[in-house]
Amino acid sequence: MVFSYFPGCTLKTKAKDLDLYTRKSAEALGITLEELPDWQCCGAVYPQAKDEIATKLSSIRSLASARDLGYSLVTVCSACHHVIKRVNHDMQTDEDIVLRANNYLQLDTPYHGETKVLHYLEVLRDELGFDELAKRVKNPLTGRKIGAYYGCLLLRPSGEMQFDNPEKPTILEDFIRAIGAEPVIYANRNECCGGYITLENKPLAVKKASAVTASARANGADCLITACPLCLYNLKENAEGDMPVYYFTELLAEALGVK
Amino acid sequence: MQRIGVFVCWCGTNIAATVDVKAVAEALGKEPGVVFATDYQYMCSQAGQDMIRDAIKEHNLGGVVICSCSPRMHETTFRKTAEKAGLNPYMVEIANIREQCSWIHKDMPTATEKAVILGRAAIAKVHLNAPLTAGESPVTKRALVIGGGIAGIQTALDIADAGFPVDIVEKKPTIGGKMTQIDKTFPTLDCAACILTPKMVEAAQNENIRIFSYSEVDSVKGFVGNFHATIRRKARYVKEDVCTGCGLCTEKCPQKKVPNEFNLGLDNRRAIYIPFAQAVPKVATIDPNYCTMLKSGKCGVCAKVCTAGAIDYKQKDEFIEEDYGAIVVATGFNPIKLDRYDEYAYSQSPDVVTSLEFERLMNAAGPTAGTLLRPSDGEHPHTLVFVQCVGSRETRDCGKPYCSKICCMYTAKHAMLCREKYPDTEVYVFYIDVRTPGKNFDEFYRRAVEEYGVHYIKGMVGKVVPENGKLKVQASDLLSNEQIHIDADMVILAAAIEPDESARSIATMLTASMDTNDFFTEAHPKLRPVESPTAGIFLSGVCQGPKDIPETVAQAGAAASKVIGLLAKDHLMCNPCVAEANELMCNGCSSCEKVCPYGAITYSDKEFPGPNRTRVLRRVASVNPAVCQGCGACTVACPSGAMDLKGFSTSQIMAEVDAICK
Amino acid sequence: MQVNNEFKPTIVAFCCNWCSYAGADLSGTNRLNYPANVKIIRVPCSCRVNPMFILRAFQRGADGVIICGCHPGDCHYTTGNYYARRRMTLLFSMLDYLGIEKGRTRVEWVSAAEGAKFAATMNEFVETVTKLGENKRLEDLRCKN
Amino acid sequence: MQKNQELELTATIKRISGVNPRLCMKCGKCSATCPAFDEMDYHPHQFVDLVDKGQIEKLMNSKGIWNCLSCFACLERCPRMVEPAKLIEAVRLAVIRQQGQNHLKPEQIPDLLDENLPQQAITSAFRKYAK
Repeated sequence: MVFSYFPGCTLKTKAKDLDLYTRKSAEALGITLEELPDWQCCGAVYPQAKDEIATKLSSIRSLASARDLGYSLVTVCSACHHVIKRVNHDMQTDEDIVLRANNYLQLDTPYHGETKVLHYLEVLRDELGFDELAKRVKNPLTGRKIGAYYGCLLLRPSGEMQFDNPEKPTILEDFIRAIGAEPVIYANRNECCGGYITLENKPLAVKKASAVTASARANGADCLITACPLCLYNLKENAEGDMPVYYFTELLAEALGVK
Repeated sequence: MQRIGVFVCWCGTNIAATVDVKAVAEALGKEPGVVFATDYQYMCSQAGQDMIRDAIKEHNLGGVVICSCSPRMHETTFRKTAEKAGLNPYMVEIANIREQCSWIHKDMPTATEKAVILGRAAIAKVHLNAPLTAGESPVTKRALVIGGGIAGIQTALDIADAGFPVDIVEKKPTIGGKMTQIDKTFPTLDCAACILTPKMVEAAQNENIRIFSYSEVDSVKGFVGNFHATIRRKARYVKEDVCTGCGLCTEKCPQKKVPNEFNLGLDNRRAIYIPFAQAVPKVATIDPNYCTMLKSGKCGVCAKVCTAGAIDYKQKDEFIEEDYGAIVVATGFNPIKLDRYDEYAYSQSPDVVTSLEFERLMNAAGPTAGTLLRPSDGEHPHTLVFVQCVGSRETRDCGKPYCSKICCMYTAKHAMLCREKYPDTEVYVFYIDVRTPGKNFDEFYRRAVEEYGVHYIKGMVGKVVPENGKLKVQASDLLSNEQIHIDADMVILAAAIEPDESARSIATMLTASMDTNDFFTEAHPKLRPVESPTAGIFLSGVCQGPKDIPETVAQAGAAASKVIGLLAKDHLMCNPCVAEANELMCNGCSSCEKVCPYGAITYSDKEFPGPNRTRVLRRVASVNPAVCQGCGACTVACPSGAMDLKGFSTSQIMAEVDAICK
Repeated sequence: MQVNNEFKPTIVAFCCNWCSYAGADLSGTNRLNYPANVKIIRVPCSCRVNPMFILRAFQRGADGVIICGCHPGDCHYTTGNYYARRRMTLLFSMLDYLGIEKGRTRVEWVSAAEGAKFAATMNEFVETVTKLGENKRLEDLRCKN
Repeated sequence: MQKNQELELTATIKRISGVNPRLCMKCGKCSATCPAFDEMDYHPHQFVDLVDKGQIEKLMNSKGIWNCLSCFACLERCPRMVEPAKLIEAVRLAVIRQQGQNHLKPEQIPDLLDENLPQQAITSAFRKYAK
């Protein structure tokens, strides 16, 4: 199994763990992740306005370069995945954006959304299979009660993300089961952690992150897992109380015995 | 060449004022084949009709053209006139020189010229007319009702009362449908079981009604008056005629952990069960998915305790073949699945329930014996939040674009009953609009607000978070423009209703049409609301669109009266203007079959003379004249020109085109 | 090019029995004028109109052909007008290719209640065809008497 | 603001957001689900309503546009697929695309930083608050 890999900026700095354990676990599972040459920042947020082209170009460059290499493009950061997946969707469906973006980029072959964009979780679920993953686990995390924190960006808008049922997702819970732990289902797992608002309105970020951890705690979670560095930051730094939060890849590496 | 007579009507001055009727008669008299042409003041009058009749006899006419008003007005009149004179009624053609000529033109030469051309076209057509005889088909005097809910029961009772035998086919072990699960009915608050169960018994005891419970319609063939159905009686592993319904087996069965669908999974039943005390037929049924005996061959407790000896583990599905003259669809509805609405925490908390589940929790025969208790801990709830329009009026894929129609009223009912029985409760209803068109409906809703103190809040619930034994409800109050937070004990979701999942396959089987929401389409939305466009298929209840119990019963009665009208006839007259396949030209391609909206075309292998005195077997189309409605779609779809429509044949229309363009 | 004011085009109108023919009757009942060169042929449904009829009309010297049926969704036979619409879309683009301008062919939905629409449609259609002038394409001169 | 300016602005908002506010059936689920509701003076359902009425200036002066978290809950849960989040973003763009109207300036950043803040947050904020 060979994929192109888009780590994203944060994974090279503040979220090195997310990147490191992704690579380690992939290696242990026989998944080859080839880092895309010359990738650029995805832009961190998807530009929703129909006349925003320039802010989508860096994602399109990465998508086109994955297409040229002939592999599906794997991301692991929720924000990168959200932006790249939605830009790709635009390149499949919005003729105006396709035309203007291609005119601007002047690629050798114009890009029309050919690349398949996968989140690392989707690779584990759909390409490897959670049953197979469970077989490869060396140190099952038996007895740990883990709350899955999805956040917003992986799930919504569900029509474009096509990731999981946006109100009743199961992929992270299935993942938690595969690594031998017990998933804790709580209602705020798909509610906002505060996101970038931590810079604009700290009290709001505190309120949102606290609501998530409170809901998880009330349902008996010992810790949370997430795929997003900003979620991790908000839940760790902004939420009241002291709920441990990990990248899902860290626990994966632990279960596979490669941490 | 036909001997044709032309009759030009003045219609008083209606035609004669702008059309020179004498000139028209004279001009048309010169057309080839015309042996007689005349004009008269009122052709439709007795004198005018006598004139036509006499002319037919006197001139031995083979075809008649009447230049007069629209055929929609008097075609039938003149056909009858011709028939009385011994001419086939379909040898009459009308040239519409009033509505489509004299009334729209002011200039006499222009109008006269056009009248002549219209007359010529009619003459050209009548030359190619062939005598047609309307066929007759016998009517089997028995009706089939698919679905045994209140709609099906009412329809069956009404048909049976008129003296015709009726079969009800119900897929569940008992008839009664959704209404059996309902506690009270709006706006009168009478008990649903008290008004429904007597009807169920009445149906069971009626000599004209046969009930096939735990059965499904496997196939339907035929056409109006002559349907042939195969009914599959699923094996219930209990002899229906032997079981006394004592219920001992359902108490002794060791398999206790089967979700009880009658209580929507809120409690458990045994593997052998009678859905509820008033079930009709009151016969036990073994659930093969849970019965240890059927699964592993070890157990047999029910057979041991059954003193009547009704248990039969070897029972197989049985098939019954029967003929019917009419079929009534009464397949009903289900609440939608709430998988995509988990923002309301339906799958996360047992205290979030659908309205139908809430009915069971309020029902004296329900899992809590009528005491409202929180499913999670059996405690008395104090704060209840009702959410309306869950999935209704929604354009997302997971929802339904229509209004489910019954939710506003049953929610008002639930809220009112809660406040009445438990005055210590706070009851909130979140609504987008409160829709209460119906007799005494709005008064009912207002009573909930004014007398019972139910809090109606215009807005929607956005999120329900189960936390520390409470349901934290986050919602909008649009009138005060606030986001409000309620710590509730129970949340009740008014889930949209959708047609039963069996509806689509039944529609396909019956060639009845459906809309995009899988509701059956009526023959005319205003004027034929209980008939399907397919002749002989009638609609009763929610299968046609959301409706409440009174409306369902009214429609059920209307459908029954249509069925009775049909079954009262010994024979059905068919429209003779139907399609016909020329078997020598047909290449068996199925193009016509695919476009036929009525399923009137079938294929069969027939022997034809081949070269050198051989016989060859070819697949050819044939049209069932009793089913064909004569639209002509097949005639155009046919690539070899084998399909033609009587009365509007290709050559006839071509002749009209030629006459007009000349 | 000189426009011949005297030119009166020959127009064949196919009307379905249930909606458009009744609509045409209604425009008569309401005395709504439309040109006399429109001649109506009654068919049970717009889906009965075979493309051959239209070719035949042009061959025999018609200058325009219009097909009227029930509104989409209102067909007496449920789906007939959809078939008509699809068939005519194909036929008309082929006719256009053969030089019979799009203005000479038309499909229109006229209900039994739309007498005024029927008259207005016919007026407009006759005007369009009159502007296009006599149709020469496809006309079979051997058919001329 | 002039009437025709107002009309033009409304048309721009509808065009760049791709949202048709007429689809709204005024159920208020967007505002019910909004996690930043208390921080907004105009709430998501009012964004839809005011864009429909062409009163964009009110929205441009509202603090709600800076507090939208872009969590897409309103957009996901709207029963009529109206997508209020896209309207809010379009109004915000209408503000920051004016000269000198950036809501976030680079010189503010050092004070906002802490050791663990991922730069993803800064990039996001710049994309949302500045041109």
